[in-house]
Amino acid sequence: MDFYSFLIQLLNGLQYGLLLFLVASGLTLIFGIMGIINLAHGSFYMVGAYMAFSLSVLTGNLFVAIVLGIVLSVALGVVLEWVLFSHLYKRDHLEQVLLTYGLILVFEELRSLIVGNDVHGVAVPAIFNWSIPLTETLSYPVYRLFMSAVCVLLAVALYLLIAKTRLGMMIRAGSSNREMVQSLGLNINLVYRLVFALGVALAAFAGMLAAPVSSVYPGMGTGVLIICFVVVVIGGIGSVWGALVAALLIGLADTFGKVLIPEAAGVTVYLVMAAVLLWRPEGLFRRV
Amino acid sequence: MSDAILATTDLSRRFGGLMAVASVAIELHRGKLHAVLGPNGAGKTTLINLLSGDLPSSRGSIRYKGDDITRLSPDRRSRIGIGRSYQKTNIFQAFTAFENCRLAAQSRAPRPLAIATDALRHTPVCDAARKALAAAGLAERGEWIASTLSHGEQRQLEIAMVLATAPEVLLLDEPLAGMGAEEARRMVELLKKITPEHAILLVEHDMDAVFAVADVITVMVNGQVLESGEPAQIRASPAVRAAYLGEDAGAGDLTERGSRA
Amino acid sequence: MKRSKIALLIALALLALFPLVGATFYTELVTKVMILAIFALSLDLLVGYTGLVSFGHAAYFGVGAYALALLAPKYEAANLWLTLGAAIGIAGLAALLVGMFVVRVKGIYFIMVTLAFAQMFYFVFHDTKFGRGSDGISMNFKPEATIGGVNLFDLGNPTHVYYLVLVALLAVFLFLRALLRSPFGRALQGIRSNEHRMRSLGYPVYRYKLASFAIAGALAGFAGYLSAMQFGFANPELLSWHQSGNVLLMLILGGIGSLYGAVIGAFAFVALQELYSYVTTHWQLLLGATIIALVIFLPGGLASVMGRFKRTLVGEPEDE
Amino acid sequence: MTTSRQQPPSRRARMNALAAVAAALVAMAGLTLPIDSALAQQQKVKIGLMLPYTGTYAALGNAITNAFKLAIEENGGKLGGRDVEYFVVDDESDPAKAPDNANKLIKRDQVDVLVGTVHSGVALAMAKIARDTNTLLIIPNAGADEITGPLCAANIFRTSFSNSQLGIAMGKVMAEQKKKTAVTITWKYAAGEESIGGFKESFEAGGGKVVKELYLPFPQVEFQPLLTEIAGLKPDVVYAFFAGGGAVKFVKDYAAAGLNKTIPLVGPGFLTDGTLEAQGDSAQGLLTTLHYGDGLNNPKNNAFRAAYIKAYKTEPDVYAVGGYDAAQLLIVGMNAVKGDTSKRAELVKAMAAAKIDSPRGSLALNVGHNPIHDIYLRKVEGKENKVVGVAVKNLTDPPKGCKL
Repeated sequence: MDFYSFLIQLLNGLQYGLLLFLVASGLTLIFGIMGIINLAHGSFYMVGAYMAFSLSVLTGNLFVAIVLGIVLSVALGVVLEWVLFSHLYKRDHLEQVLLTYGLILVFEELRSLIVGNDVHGVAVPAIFNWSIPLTETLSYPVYRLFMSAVCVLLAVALYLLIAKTRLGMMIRAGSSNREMVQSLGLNINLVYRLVFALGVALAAFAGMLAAPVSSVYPGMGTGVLIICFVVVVIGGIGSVWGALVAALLIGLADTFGKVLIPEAAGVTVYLVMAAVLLWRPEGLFRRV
Repeated sequence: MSDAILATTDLSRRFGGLMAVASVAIELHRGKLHAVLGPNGAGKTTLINLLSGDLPSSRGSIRYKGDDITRLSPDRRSRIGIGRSYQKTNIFQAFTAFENCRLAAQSRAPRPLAIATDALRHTPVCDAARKALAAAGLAERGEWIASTLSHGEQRQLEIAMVLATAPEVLLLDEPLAGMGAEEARRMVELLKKITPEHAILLVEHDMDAVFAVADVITVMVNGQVLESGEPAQIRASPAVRAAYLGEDAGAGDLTERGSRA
Repeated sequence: MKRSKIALLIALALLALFPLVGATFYTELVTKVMILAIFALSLDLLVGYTGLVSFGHAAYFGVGAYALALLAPKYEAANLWLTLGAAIGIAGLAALLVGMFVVRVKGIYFIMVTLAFAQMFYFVFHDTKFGRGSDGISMNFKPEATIGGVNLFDLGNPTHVYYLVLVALLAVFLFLRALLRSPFGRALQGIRSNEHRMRSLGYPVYRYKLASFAIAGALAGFAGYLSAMQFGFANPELLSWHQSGNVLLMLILGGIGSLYGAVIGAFAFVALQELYSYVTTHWQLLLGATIIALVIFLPGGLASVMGRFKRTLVGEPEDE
Repeated sequence: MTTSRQQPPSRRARMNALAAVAAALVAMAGLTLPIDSALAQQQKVKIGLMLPYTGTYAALGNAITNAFKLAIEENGGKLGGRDVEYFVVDDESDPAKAPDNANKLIKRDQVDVLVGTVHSGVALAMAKIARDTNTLLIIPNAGADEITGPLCAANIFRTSFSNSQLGIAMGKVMAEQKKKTAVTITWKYAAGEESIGGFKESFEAGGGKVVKELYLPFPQVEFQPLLTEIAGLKPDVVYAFFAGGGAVKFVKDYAAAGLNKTIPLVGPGFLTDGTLEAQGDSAQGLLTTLHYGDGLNNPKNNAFRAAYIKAYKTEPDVYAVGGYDAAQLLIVGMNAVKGDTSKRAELVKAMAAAKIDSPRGSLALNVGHNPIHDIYLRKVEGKENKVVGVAVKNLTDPPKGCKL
């Protein structure tokens, strides 16, 4: 592997890592702030992708579809939190795991009932539908660079939201001591509902943004879920920063794993996870 | 220093900027009850946590029977004879009082490989548990589920569990807190009875009880040892009275003013 | 106390007589349910009695199944006792090795890490040559149960397999009941109730949890072995995380923290699946909704079930 | 030991819990008791359809079922003069549940013939159960080589293809087109490995060289690193085996990376069958090999397509053809024994020797009961896989290890 293709593989690894961060950020946000494990996170990713498909067919423009999709997913998040998840705060993790496990089955069947089981493609928006030639045989699709840029922007936005804004301060306070914040007269239930909706919207947005590249097919949610778990566990549950670092680490490990040791491609990611956990059982950036 | 069963040198613990315990040197002797007094936040509970291993120390060392146990894990320290009770009741709420003590007694004869035998037929352990329950005054409460006991009875159970592990050193964190007058009186009698065969560290606010049982008293303020000595010396010491009761300490005897409301 | 003994015997008699009444299909179905009951019992030792909620227990079930499939010689029958012992041993060893990692963490980390390790096992069997790839392995011959040349029973005959599995279920049930009354078992339950106090009482909590994880893994391997033996077939999907989720669900259905709960949960889960798939092709929607309703509307959530667990422990041990 | 102060209500709770066990057992037994009908001749032929109706392959399960029933309708709804009754089970493409699902049809419903399935892991389990219970099994899709190779049996038939067949055909075509070097890429799962094996066998026999075999874990779809490696290797051709969502993404990524301008991409029909709408123009001009395609102008195919569209309002695909031929094969067998399923030897002999006029063209079965049929070369033009030639005439894959 000469140096030039090493650079390209590095770019591939970072790009896949950023996409992983986009998908995992909602999971670690919901857990870190609200202490809820949400197995149905993969299903929201799938819902996002299917929304991108049906809405872009309706409106003819992906960006309009994404904006509409975000509004819909926030609404979905608010309803879900109010109907289901508000019951979960007091319950232990086992019940959260099982309730959201049930949700996966429900979402999968609803998708098959409403949209059917066919495979669909989502057109890449025209302005990004070209590639930059890197070598005489390989060129890099600009849409992937656009996606990476959006992921970086999102990481910064999330950091600023949590660290610098009033809402962020309320979220952080709420996550460390819910009763205390409640007693201070702050409507923490509204904040939790907002955070949950934000988490759902993040997952759906990841689905929508990646739809043109990933295409839309039954069962696409579950594949994403396991890799999200690995990222969140390595990064340290609840730490958005940790999720970013872990996602990049996994992106690179998966990329070079596939190229250098194809035999063990499936297992490389888990070997990395085992190594990290041996060194830091609570993940890299355990949010204390 | 010679026959001290447990001794600390320069024992400290820092939480960020706060020195919760600052270079404390304390000794426990077999047959002696060493009481530690001090206002809330003086670092008394932190000291016990350092001795029991629940909290790693930032600096200094702890020697037990001559060996350095500073790095030893809590379960290893318990197995070599350092038993402790908790200020915030820390018992098995779901089990009966008897089962709480039986588990404590079993830690001395765990027999983990005897998976075919019934733990309740292992008489030495069950006897030790019943003896500890009786000693703590909970003989007839054996079958009650711990969560249904009164707060005072739960405090008694804390002590019963420590006794059930037959320790050589006892670290007691405010055992009388929450007990009724009668139960407190019984506990003071118990402490007097068991002091000869144990080395006891007693953290307690109840002045009458402390001065009734203590052989040595140490007063801690802001993580540091203000003064340590015989009860009489501590009672008369101006420094203790000033620190403990605030600047305008009158001539009054420490005990009547300081007794707990 | 007497009445629960009678109820137990009635259930046992019912199970024992079932093959004489039920058609072959039902005999094999109930055999499979009993194997799942053993699998649920093994997980209950972890979840219900040690407080370790594993979301990757199917890994050791799969290791047990693959131990038989890989050890079975191609052109002749394997010896049941040897391969069974090997399967239980290997599954226990695998659980021990993984346990060393996972038992150091608690709560949500434990759930996620056990899931991730199970996925690692899944890929070993799905991707590598050693695991014979994604289509799994089918064995040409069922193992033989010979002692001193005498062939005890023929594993081709569903009724023989049924009774072998029934005996296995009984053995695992009684083994766990005895274990939970032993000093070791009581210590595990102490760890579940208050791990911090157990450590300060002098218990090496890490080693107890690791031992519990290994024993649970070995028993899961036992169940996996029986499932591969029943149809002479092992496939990577035996280790899929859906299996780990389903067995957790069985415990919830039956009630966590009671050995009866695990067995009842297995029967209830399969009955639910059969009922729903009989009703509509979109049965997974019903199953998902049932799970959600169960978690939300079970009065007091799982606590009510947990309460039963506390009281059962407290009463006479034989109450179990 | 005195009983504890609170009489534990748990005993009552456990009592009704034990009652639940009894109820569950009775429910399962009573729920679907088989109706043992002892009548012989006039009794209906019981057909067990075990196909995926949920999950990723649901669309394929429905296509196979529709085409199968269409063929039976066209035969007057009869099999060897007897009426037909269907028993349907959703296999969920889950191999772990395959033995039970197969048993539901074989032992509970006592079907005369079992038809299924798509997922090769499930199909292998069904083949094992069919061999153990000597049940007649027709496989309309799953392409695992083993089923008609080492695990072949007198009572097991297949009407679709074997994975290696499609690879063998494309390897031969590529060798004929004087391609020297090739790179193969697929998921790490049996179907992919067998297809790659077939391609490598015929391509290297024709003088070519497979320089590298690339794999990635199933069902992962992050192809970018391997596309970069392909660009580095600069082979004359790339042979890829993917299906469904994976096929859509791979073809689109391949085009997005600009590789389709310099290195032609080829593969088995599944790379572009049923996915052209989603792939759009990234698949234009792509060559694939399959035993079926668009624009096959033979009377049987035209009639089949018209009937299918009339009955189900959608275009039939290669999966429907598999289902249709499974029914036709059964019709041939049942006619030979005039509906008497007890004459198994005669039935099997007739089916093995059947010469079926299939929408794909002429269809016969080899020793291992795997199809002998023409493999067409197809080219993607617009939204169709246009048949542009016959890659291999009457291709039969060597029944390695079949001792029939």
